[in-house]
Amino acid sequence: MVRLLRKYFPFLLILIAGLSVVWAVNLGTLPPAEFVFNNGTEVKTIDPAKATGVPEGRVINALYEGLLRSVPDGDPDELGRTPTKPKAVAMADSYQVSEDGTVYTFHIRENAKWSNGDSVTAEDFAWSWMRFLHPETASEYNYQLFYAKNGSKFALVDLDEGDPVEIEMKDRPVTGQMFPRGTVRRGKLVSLIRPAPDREHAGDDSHGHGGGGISGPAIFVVEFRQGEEISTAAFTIQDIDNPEIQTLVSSYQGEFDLTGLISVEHVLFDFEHVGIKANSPHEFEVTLNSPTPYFPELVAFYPLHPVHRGNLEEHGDREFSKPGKIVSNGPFLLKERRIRDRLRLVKNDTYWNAENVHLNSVDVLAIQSETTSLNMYLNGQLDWDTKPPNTLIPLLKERDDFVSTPFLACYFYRVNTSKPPLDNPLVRKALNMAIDKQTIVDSVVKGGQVPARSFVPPGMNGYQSAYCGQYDVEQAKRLLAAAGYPNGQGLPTIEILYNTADSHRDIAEVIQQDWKKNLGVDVTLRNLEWGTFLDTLRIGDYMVSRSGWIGDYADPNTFLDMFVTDGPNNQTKWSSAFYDDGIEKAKYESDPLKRMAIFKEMEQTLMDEQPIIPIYFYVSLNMVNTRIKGFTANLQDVHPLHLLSIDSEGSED
Amino acid sequence: MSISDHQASELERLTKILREAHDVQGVSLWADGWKRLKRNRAAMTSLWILGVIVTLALLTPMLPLQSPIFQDVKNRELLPPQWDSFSLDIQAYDRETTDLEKQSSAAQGRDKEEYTRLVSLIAAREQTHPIKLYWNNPGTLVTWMIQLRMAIFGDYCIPSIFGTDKLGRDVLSRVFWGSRVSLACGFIATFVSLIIGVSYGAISGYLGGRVDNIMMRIVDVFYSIPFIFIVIFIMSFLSSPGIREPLQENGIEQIHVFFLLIGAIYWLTMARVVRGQVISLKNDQFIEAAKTIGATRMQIVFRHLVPNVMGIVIVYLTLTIPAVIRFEAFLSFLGMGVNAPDISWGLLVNEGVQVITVVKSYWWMIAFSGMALAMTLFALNFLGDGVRDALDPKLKNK
Amino acid sequence: MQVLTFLLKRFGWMIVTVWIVFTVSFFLMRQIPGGPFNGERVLSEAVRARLEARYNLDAPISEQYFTHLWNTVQLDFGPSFKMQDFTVNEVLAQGFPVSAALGILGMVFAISIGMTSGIVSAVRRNSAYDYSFMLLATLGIAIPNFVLAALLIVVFVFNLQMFPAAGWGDISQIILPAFCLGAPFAGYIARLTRTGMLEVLGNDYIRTAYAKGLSPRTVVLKHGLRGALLPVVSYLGPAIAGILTGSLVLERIFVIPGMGSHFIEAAIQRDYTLAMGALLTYTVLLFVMNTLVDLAYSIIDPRVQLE
Amino acid sequence: MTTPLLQVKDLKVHFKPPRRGFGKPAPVIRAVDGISFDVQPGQTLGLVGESGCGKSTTARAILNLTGNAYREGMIYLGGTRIDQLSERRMRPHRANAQMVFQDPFASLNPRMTVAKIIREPMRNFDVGKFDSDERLEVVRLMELVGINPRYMNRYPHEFSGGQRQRIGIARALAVNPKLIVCDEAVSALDVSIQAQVINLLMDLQQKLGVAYVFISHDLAVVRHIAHRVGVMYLGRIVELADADELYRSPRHPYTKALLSAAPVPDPEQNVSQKRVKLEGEVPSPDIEYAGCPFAERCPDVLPHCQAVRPQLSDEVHQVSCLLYEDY
Repeated sequence: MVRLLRKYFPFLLILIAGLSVVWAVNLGTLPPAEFVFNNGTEVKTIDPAKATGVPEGRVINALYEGLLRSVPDGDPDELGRTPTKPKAVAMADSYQVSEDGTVYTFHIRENAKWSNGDSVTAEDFAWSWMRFLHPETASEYNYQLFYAKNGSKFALVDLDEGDPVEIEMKDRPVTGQMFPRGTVRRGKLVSLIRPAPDREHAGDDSHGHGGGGISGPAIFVVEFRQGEEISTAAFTIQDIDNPEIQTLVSSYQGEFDLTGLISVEHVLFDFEHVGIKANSPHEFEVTLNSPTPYFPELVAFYPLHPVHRGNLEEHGDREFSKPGKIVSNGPFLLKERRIRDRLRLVKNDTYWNAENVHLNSVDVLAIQSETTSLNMYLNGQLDWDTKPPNTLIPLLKERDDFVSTPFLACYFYRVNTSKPPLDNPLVRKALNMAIDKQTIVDSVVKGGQVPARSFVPPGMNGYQSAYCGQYDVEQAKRLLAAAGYPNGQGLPTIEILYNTADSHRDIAEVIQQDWKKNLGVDVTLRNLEWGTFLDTLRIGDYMVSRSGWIGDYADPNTFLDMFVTDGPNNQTKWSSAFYDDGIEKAKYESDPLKRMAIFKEMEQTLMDEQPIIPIYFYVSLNMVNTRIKGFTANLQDVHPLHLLSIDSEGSED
Repeated sequence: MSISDHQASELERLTKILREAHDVQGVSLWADGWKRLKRNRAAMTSLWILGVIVTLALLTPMLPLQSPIFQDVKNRELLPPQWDSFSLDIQAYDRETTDLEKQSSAAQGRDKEEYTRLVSLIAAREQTHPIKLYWNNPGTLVTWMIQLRMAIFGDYCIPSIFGTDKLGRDVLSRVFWGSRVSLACGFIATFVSLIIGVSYGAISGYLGGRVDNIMMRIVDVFYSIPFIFIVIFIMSFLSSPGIREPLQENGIEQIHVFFLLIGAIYWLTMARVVRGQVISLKNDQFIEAAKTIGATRMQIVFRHLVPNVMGIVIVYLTLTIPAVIRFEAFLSFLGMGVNAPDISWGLLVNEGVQVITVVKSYWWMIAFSGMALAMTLFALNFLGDGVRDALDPKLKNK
Repeated sequence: MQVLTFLLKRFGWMIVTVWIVFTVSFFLMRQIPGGPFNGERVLSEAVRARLEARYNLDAPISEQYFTHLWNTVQLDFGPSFKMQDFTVNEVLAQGFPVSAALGILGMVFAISIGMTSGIVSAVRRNSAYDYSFMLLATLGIAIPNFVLAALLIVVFVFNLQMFPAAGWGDISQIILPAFCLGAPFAGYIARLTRTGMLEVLGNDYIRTAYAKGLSPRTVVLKHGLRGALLPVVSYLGPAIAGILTGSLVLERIFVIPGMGSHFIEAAIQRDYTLAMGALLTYTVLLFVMNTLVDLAYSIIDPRVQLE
Repeated sequence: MTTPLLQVKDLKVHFKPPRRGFGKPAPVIRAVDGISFDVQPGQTLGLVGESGCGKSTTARAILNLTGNAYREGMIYLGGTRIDQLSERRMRPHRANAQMVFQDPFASLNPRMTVAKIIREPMRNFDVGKFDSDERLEVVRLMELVGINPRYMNRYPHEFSGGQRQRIGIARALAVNPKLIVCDEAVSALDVSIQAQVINLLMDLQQKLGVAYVFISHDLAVVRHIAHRVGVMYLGRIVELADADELYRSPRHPYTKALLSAAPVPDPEQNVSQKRVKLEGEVPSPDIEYAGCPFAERCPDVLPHCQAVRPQLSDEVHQVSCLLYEDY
């Protein structure tokens, strides 16, 4: 046997090789779609409530539709940008705002349908938004609905005695998944029993702002009213035999009877008291804490798109979005999904506006390499390339299929204001003025980006940005001298941190040289890969760090509110009570003019103190095949797929 | 003649012979192999090329090259290869400084205020001296070499005959400076793998039995670990705040760890090869002889076995160095290689690959760095072949 | 019988290997900075806490370790942290066949091209064929495969328009990446084959075979090839490891949705479960391949003993 | 009689060969299967036998070089029992017993010069410093064994076989051993060279009083040098006697056969002996015999030879054969 094997081994090897080749090349193929574009990366999820990021947005906007849609609308400005506006051209066909600006009423169109034929109702939205806010969903964007009345109390489990609460019992019909939920009982929280000592530590999170609601052992005593009858019962979200709970029960000396303590899934603020309500199947009402002029923008934002309740309850959190199972309400349906390869979308015939959707099939590719993506575009394999490589942009610019405009995003350097000498605003200002931003824009990133002299990008409706000064070496030197470092003497080495990607290194190298040459400052560079980079930034172990910010909506608030004291995205250790007050004040200001004036003042403060050094404003860079119609350059770089069509006559190939 | 006389004369005689013996030097196997290698034209050419490359890499700071990191994005971005002359402005700067020094010594005693101003200005100019700018605060030795270069060549620079890159830096000089890191990586990492691999393999092979079994199973286990992953993790780990500072305080940069890490990966095959050789050698009589004359185990391994497996080890080294250099290039491709402003060939090649598209190929960005890389690896391969032929015991007995 | 004990023993060692890899990477992963839920936009503490609870990351590390280990033993790698719509098993199930196909094809390219040119070189020793093949082989070894890929794309995709630039699905899309993947190994194999053949062809029994009147083709293929096969087979072990690493790069360049990209991305994004799943899959794969190579080696060379 | 320098009592060495390929595990090889002998200071014991009879294993066992092989019995060197010593504890005793190896091409480290080779044992044992310079001692030793000491910086491959064997002897002598085991020390050499080396060894014995265990398959060579001779067959000594006695009147049929096959060094003495021809092949050492292992090939075989195991007689001329036992 062995000898036989030995004899025929070479042939066996050849046979195995041959068979595997046959198997290898015999993998399923898909005929190409009508329209193919590169989404840049694999979408992390297509569950609207859990998604973040631009690529995810492109897909979710195609599959789902919210009450409103941000669409390019109006005349292009001097840079060729069409403004984008949230309009009722989606599930809602109209909406009203109450006079004080706090109550929004949306009318859901009669012909809005899910892909399985069900009607889209206000109830769908109420339920989807409830899920979006539900702590167990842990949506990263949930703060977008904190504007709704009591929204944050529900999401953060911020409970006080006297609050209405909903209690979800531990009887979920399907274990291991959040929906369908178990029995929900509603009542009033009359007492919240928590261990008395250790208040110093618990003090921070007892109100749920920091530590994810109520953590540690807690017993909720809830009062139920049924007609005239009033009863109380005690609940805990821990196990009954949890020793901490046992101690809590045995040490309790209050008025309530804890003998019938029940362990439950959740005790939350009662969602019925959150300002999100379905008045009728086609009327949906949202009540806000304060007038929020940009609320329609948030409504149009993809995290607030609805999901189909039956679909989700049947298949569960992860499975419901799989091809074949997914039920959606957008212009497209998900036909196939191959990880890190493509999503195949096809036209949704049940979409209310299906007659105006022109593309029958769309392939969404996840190509990370810019060069490869461009190659595929040039080779005719892509119709839309979202990220051409910087080096080639001067050449690509000449082509008529290159579509580029500045949009709402800023590339900037964070400065750690706790590290000397950067704790001195003069030093920070000097550093800012010693950067030749124009050269960076012209020669490094090259896409027609605009040197940033402010943090908020220009073009925001009714907002005039602040100003942080030109490239001025002499002034920078003077500032540095004034800070006590004439000619850079005595100035410690400054380290620039950046993540290993794109042209961050090139930019850092240019700035390194600018600082060295203009100010005599020694600069070292430190690159970290993404994960480490973020962590390093978060714990503040850096001096100067590269950053970027894309506005979620066209309002200065999306840029400015991140630098309030201890804001999670602040990360510069910079803190100004004046600034904090201003941003808070703007929240409750209903006069748009005054509001913008406040923002401008705050931004000027930011620019004077300079905890951040703006470098440039991003531009959108798109290569779009000229046969594609309906692709308009706009301020937010959104290009809804259902607005695109193929002009077969203009086809190049 | 007394006994001591006898002894003295005997001593004299023996000493004389000893002196004579000094003139009769034997030809070691190494010398023998070297003689054969010298007859192999391809291998010798490779050796020469490698010698030149290594020498140039070592002498890079002394060559009249442009700055490898100084950018001129406005005027010199992505220039194709050219002969337009280019010179530095260091001498002018130094002249200005000298003038200022003269002025200050003139002012000394006369105008105190002016004197202090000038002194601080001179100190500041020291801080912003172009050498520091153009070569990113070089170390003492490199500074010294650059000063030597300034003394010999002055401000003259070789024109950008290899073109410039997307930030307007001279590719020629980047290729030269990149060679330092790439070669250092290749040699240091290989040296590390040599030390570990040879000791491990020799000990395992010599001890044999259960120890050998366990040691080789460990190698098998290591073989089955996808190391790229571990490298990613360890590099991230080392750059984490709690780890990085203590290392840097002790003068350990990430790049050093990087070298060691790569070396620590490549020892496996070396260990296997050495073990195989040791097993075939360890029953040779000279090993038994070493035992009978009281050599300890370690003496046997390192005095008798290891020198006898060095032939195959050298052959294997010439294969490992290219592998390591390629691995560094591969890590650079993934963005995990050396950090700016350090330059390696892998980094340059990767930068070059990114600009090869059909719209326009900036071919010089990849051609020269690629050629330098390929030529080195090529030469190492041929040299390896030559060394193997030269040391092959089969050929020897014929 | 002996093969069986050999395989059993190897299986035991594989378990040990996998366990070591699991343990080391488990703790290493949690030592390195940056958790799976870091993004450019910083999460609120509440959301972070909920997410960590969802993935059991808030449990004590030892508990996490044993839970994860136990799940892994049951071949359940858990949900992917970053690709939230999928479990790790789903991701691997999609990625593995693609990588395997690419790897196999690359290997077949390497072996067929390598051995053919090696044989020709050996038979036509010192001819123009020999020199040019060996030059090409050395070139293949010397050029990093991502450089080769870039060059081939320019030539074959744009100048000759023979293949699409990238993508995955039909046979025209797999040829370039498989070739780039196999090229360096083809170079090695060609050289190994040549050396092995020359060694065998120099032996007395080959001369005897000729003397017996066997045709040169029979002699070369029957005897010479067998001699060449040994070093080639023993090289397969390292080659497979190399192919795995090589595919990491090529999957990126050619946009191939294989394991390699998952592997790198997962590591960079701290997708603990996916990283672990991919790592363990690779480990098992490497181990199995190494074992098969050892087995194959002992089949073709009777002198080799299985340990 | 003085106390013996080397005493071997009932030595057994068994090997378990490694498995190869897919074959069955091979049986235990009884390379040495219970032998005893003494060596007196300044004397030479010759051990002869066909290849595979366990001579070399015996030599290695004496010097504790059999590695992991199974071993039984006792070995005393200069009165110390050494067979159970660990490698480390054995080391001091190694200076007393040295070895000269069979293959002059393989027994010298090709990477070391002759001077280094000879100096190494001195260093290891810290002996032999001539006026605190080891190199002078090397010169002296090279002269002693008859190699031009001017060539001390040459490498082994630059010498002929005979010269290399002399180097090997010099290395053995470097530590002033009392015993040298010569394992086929001359069999790889040409006949003329053999004689030179044998004479050298005998000279050295005269000068230094060193004892030899001289192992060879060549009876003529052994006769020349040995005071006592043992004949080995399949791991046992079948006959052990003073050299003259053994050659003059061999008693064991195997010895007789060997002598009759050997080239005749002294024609007059051999006239009377007729040639004894051995039938069959040497049986393999992996079988355990109940009776006399030589029985199958023995020309004088007795009926009970297959069943009864002969013992070595306890006389000056020892023989292990049923012909001489009282049956």
